[in-house]
Amino acid sequence: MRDTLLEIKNLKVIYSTDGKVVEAVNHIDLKIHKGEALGLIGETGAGKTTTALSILNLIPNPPGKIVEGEICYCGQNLLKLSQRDMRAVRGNKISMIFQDPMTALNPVMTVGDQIAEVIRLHQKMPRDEAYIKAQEMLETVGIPGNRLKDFPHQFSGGMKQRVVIAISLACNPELLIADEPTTALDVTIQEQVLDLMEKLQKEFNTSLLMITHDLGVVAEVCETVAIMYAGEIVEYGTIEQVYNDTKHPYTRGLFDSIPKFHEDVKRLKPIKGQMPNPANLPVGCNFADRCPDVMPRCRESEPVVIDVGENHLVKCYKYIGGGDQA
Amino acid sequence: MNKIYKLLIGLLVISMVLSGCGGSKTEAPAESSSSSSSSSSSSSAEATTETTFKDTLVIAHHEEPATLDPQYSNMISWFVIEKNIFNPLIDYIDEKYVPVLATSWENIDDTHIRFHLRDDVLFQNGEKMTADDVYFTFKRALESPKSASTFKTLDIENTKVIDDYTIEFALNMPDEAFFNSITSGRGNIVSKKAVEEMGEAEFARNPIGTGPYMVSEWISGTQIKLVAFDGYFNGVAKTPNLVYKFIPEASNRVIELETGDVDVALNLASSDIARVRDMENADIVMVPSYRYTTLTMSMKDEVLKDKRIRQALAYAIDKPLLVDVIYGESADALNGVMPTNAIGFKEMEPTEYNPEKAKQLLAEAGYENGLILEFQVDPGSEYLDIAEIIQSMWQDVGVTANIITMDRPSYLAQGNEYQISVRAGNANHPSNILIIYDSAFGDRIQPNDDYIDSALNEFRQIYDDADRKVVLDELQDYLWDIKYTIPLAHTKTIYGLSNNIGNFVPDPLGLVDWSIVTVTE
Amino acid sequence: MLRFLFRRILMMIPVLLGVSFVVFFMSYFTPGDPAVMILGDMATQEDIQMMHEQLKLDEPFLVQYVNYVKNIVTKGDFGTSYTTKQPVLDELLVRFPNTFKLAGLSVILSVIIGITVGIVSATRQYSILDNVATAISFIGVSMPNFWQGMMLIIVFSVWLGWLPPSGFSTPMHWILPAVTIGTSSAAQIMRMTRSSMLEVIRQDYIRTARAKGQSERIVIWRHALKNALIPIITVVGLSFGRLLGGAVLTESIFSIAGIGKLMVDAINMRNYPLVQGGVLFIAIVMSVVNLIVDVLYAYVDPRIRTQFTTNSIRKKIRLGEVGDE
Amino acid sequence: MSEKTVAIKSRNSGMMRDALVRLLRNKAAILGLVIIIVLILSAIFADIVSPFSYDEQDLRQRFMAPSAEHYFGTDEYGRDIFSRIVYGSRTSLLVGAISVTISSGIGTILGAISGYYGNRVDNIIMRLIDVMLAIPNILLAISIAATLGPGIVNVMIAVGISSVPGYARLVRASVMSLRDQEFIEAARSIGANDARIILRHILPNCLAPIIVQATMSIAIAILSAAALSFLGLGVQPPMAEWGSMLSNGRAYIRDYWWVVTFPGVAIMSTVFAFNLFGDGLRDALDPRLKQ
Repeated sequence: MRDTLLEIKNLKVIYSTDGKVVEAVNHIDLKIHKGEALGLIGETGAGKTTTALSILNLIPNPPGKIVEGEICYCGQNLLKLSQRDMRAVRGNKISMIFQDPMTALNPVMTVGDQIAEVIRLHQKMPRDEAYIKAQEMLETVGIPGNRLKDFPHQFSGGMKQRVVIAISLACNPELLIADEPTTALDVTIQEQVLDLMEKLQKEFNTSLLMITHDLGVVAEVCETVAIMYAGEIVEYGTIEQVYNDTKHPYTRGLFDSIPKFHEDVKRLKPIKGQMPNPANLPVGCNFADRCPDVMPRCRESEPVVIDVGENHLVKCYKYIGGGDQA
Repeated sequence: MNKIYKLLIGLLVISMVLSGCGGSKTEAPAESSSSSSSSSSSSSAEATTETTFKDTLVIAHHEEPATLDPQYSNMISWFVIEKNIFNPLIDYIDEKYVPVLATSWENIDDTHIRFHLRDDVLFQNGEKMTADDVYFTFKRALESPKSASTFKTLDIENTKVIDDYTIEFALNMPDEAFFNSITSGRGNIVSKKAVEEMGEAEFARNPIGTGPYMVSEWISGTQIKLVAFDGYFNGVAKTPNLVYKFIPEASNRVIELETGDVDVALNLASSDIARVRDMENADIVMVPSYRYTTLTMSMKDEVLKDKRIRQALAYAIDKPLLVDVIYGESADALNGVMPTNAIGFKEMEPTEYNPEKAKQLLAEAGYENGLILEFQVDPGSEYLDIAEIIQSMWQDVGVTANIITMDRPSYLAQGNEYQISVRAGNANHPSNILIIYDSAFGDRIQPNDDYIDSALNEFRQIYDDADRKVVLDELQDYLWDIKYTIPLAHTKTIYGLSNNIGNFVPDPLGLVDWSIVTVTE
Repeated sequence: MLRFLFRRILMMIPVLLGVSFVVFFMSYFTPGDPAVMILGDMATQEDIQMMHEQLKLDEPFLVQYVNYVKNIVTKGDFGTSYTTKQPVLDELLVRFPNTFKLAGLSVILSVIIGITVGIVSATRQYSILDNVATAISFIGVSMPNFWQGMMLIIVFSVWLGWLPPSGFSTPMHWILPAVTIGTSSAAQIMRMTRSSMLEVIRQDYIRTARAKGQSERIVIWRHALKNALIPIITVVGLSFGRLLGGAVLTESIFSIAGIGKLMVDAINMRNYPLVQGGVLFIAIVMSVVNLIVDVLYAYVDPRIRTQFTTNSIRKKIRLGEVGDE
Repeated sequence: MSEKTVAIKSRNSGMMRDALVRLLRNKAAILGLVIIIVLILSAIFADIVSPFSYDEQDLRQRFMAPSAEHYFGTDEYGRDIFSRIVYGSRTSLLVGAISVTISSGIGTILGAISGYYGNRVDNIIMRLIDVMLAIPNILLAISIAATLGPGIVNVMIAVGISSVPGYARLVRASVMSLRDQEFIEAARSIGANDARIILRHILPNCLAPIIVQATMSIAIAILSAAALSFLGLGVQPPMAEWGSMLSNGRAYIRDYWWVVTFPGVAIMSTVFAFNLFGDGLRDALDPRLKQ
């Protein structure tokens, strides 16, 4: 087993607006090992981005707040770090690629400035050198180095995302968080960007937390996967475990709702119903209302997480003994 | 009429005493320095004191002159400064004409007046003043739109320079008012040579006169600095420098006086009187001015042609209350058609405040159900305040006066296209005051009253004081009765004086000769 | 950019012609007679007629206008003031330094205060600090200049005796008027900064900057502020331009010889040469200020910069086919 | 077809309802709205609200300090200041609202066109704006008064027109940095015409500076109206108007504080209310704030 790089323990994040409290992330535990690529899958609003922002301690406050839990990075709790120490982590040890490359870059600064900025922040080096390094990074992500002095609006969407990747990898971080890095891009570009990320991840031996709602992307890039639903992780395991030995009804629902080429399925089966209002979560299992296999006790109390074999974790009563089998 | 004289003397005494008080208030060891700084220049009987004088007298003035060329001036506030740069041939002091640049004068006949000039007067450019300069001055006065009508009876073609120090004015017609005209600022004598050398535009900024001070620096919009002219024929000025600072806000002139940044503040507002009186370092001196306010009615208007209506409007105004509210102690209710200190003023029986009588007169004239009038007001000065109060007073007798204000040029451009208005006059000679009733005057009242026209023409041709008084008294009675206007108030000129000012002689118009004034440290 | 500047400077000619014509037209057809204004209401018809001749007021509108423009173009002669008979240009040039100083000082003051407080307000939205700053800015903008000026004089000149109550000759004289004017501009700039910053700090690229580990101070002052600057520059440019046209009430209260009072007096006296000269002068100043503002836009925002270069290559640039320079 | 329009309509009204809900949830905005409503009501029902008439003089009760009889004291003619402020809200609100509507309306349109089309159109409109900026608003007011006759209408128009350039330049600046963004391209690509793009896509995105400018300039409008009144170009006395009450009271600042203070407070609370409401409105209309 590889060393643990980052461990999220019992994390709880709430957003409070107008007196209403939304539990965006609800007591999750998650581990990322060195060099590992972990996929975090879930619907919109499941709490994926919140989890990612928590790692960098960038939850907008107000309205958001981390109320419980620890995020241990190399043995130290990031949540306890001073602002100053936290800044030394951001962009340096852990960096992040945001969902929308159109808005993630500052429109009034050249891309060179924006890449060099992160380099100069974390690697004490003179201006000129930082720009040379920035140019290298630009070339690494496949953009001609002479465009260093161009502004974001002079780039296309895919190229902007490459710039964002260049920024995030510039300091050779140990962990890269990619928050739906390809959602905003068209399919051909998506592929290029993913390939690039995968290549760079291998090259730099970076751990990757890939956040997406796209099961295919995860299958392509990741080794392990965590399925998130309504602020909780409902299933965790290796790609093989989760994809081939799907346990949780929600995960199964996800697989059923995407087209498969090797199977001849007449109709896709979307998951019925909607995710519960995070401001008003039900007692018991959050998925109970939509679950095809729901049991009476699912509505009475919350199931605990159980290891169904070789660190394949599921949070479902189906796999907890003592109950009526479905 | 020697009321004013007494007042002047009284104020002079007061100002002396006050300046004394000011000295003692400081509780300086040199207690005795308080002993009348005004007389200290000459009498130094008390050997113990050594009064030090400031070399600069700073005056807060409300308005910058457009020019210092006397023939091209028409604002009192400009003459206030010109007074210290120029001199006229004669002056009007204590109800009589006194020599200044002229030594004596005589009427050769009804239309010829000969003036004998001083032979020791120097202009500030070092030239001697001669009759040529006097002739030149009056000739250019007739070419200036600002002075021509003042000297309209002067026949410059037939005016002769007899010798260097004698000039004989010819008039188109007998004109007693001519004497008054030459005492006005427009009759200040300018240096012919200077005007011709400099040109009018330059002369307007750097004038050359015979007066105690000359312009040394004029910073547009900020201040004019004068320095004493050491060749002044009447003795070099006591204070070497005179500075007029232009401070448009009355309350700020008061503040400058309070902080000691200026020694004198001119043209204070009535609302500031109490504040200045409360100051430890300054006080108020007030003298009646020649300014009076009056309500005018257009005789072209069908409604106002009815005398009963005009009378009703007069009965409906509580004049003493109005004057008290608007002016406080800085003006008196005016019962007469001229300012009380005008030459030949006749005091009239006050029109009582009688709303009932007003209503009755209105009913007689056919307006028992009320009357709507237009009250057109120049937004400057106190006119709007007066209009608002009168509007309210008339409302009580059923007269609705709709106030219409517009910017001043539009107001003036309207000429006599109005019903009711308020105006102020500023003169001390009946010819200049009562000209507003003259048909030839054109604007404003336009009574086209033959009696008035002939009386106005008649009395200015009479040189005999007693005879003239008869005509003038009769005219004043008539005007008071006919009520083409409703005279309201006679205002005072308010000086704010720091306690270190001595030998101050107030002038009704603010035309103070600062050369004789002293300023102690 | 140079071509752009050149074109804009060339464009000032039609602007000035337009301004002069509009003002000439307005003054010609506005009620009020300069002769009557100069002579007062006691003037006789003969006096007024004489004045009309001296001022050449009886000539037809177009003749007057053409002569006016001709004199400016051929002789650089803006005419002479009806009242003072001094050249209009001299009258303006005497007062302009004061106005420029006053405008410049108060704009500097208001920019420093407005932007700082605006940013603090935006970054701590709804905090006590924000609420206090907001309340003060409302007071600042709705407090009339004359009232504030009087209060400052009373406190700092009369009570404390620290500063002179009027005039504009020394730096000590500059403080109170600059503060008086600066307050309301500062309030406006503060509100604009706050609102603009609130928009910007929600943007993703600010989060990107934070994720890089950049300090909050630099995130705000470098990343956010530059993006928020466009409306702020506009407001600053406008208030600077407006102030260069003169601040009548403040000039009156502090007895400053400035353009504002000169112009109002000129309008009130129907002193047309001075009005026209003054308006032309203000037009030039405004055009220059607006030009500077536009150049600043381009400097601050590269997207606007490309718009000022020609249109055809703009598209190519956006498609990433050619470089910027 | 009709179904489609219905659907769009309901979606639009849904958006408006969302905005309204957000607005109503904003306590500050509600406070602002309440003040504005109180002001408007007092303007409408001035006759009932005020204990005295605005022009009722009592020359023997001048400069009375605030008391139970005269809540805000009396002025130099013994008129009840409270009543004059209540009546004055009629003119002042009208002056503020109408001149700001004129200036923001015309200015926004000019600025949007100028910024959107750029180049020659921009140049022409902006040079026109330069011309407008140079003309002193007193001169403008005088010429308007000369054509329309004196009165409050001129003031509103003059103040309105003279602040058009401000809005135009402000909107132009915002539009310039917006017009090349992808969502505009997107709108263009689905065949939206220019007017629609400007009105539906660009302007909503530059509402913030417009609203800030508008709410701040209400105070400025009221105060500049006072300056014009001072020259005889504004409201005809004895009609009450806050700005004029303020400037007429200047002579009494040091002696009778209430004469200037209360009109000043009236203007301030109006500005305050419009700002609170404006801020709330901006937040409510901002689609990005939805989550």
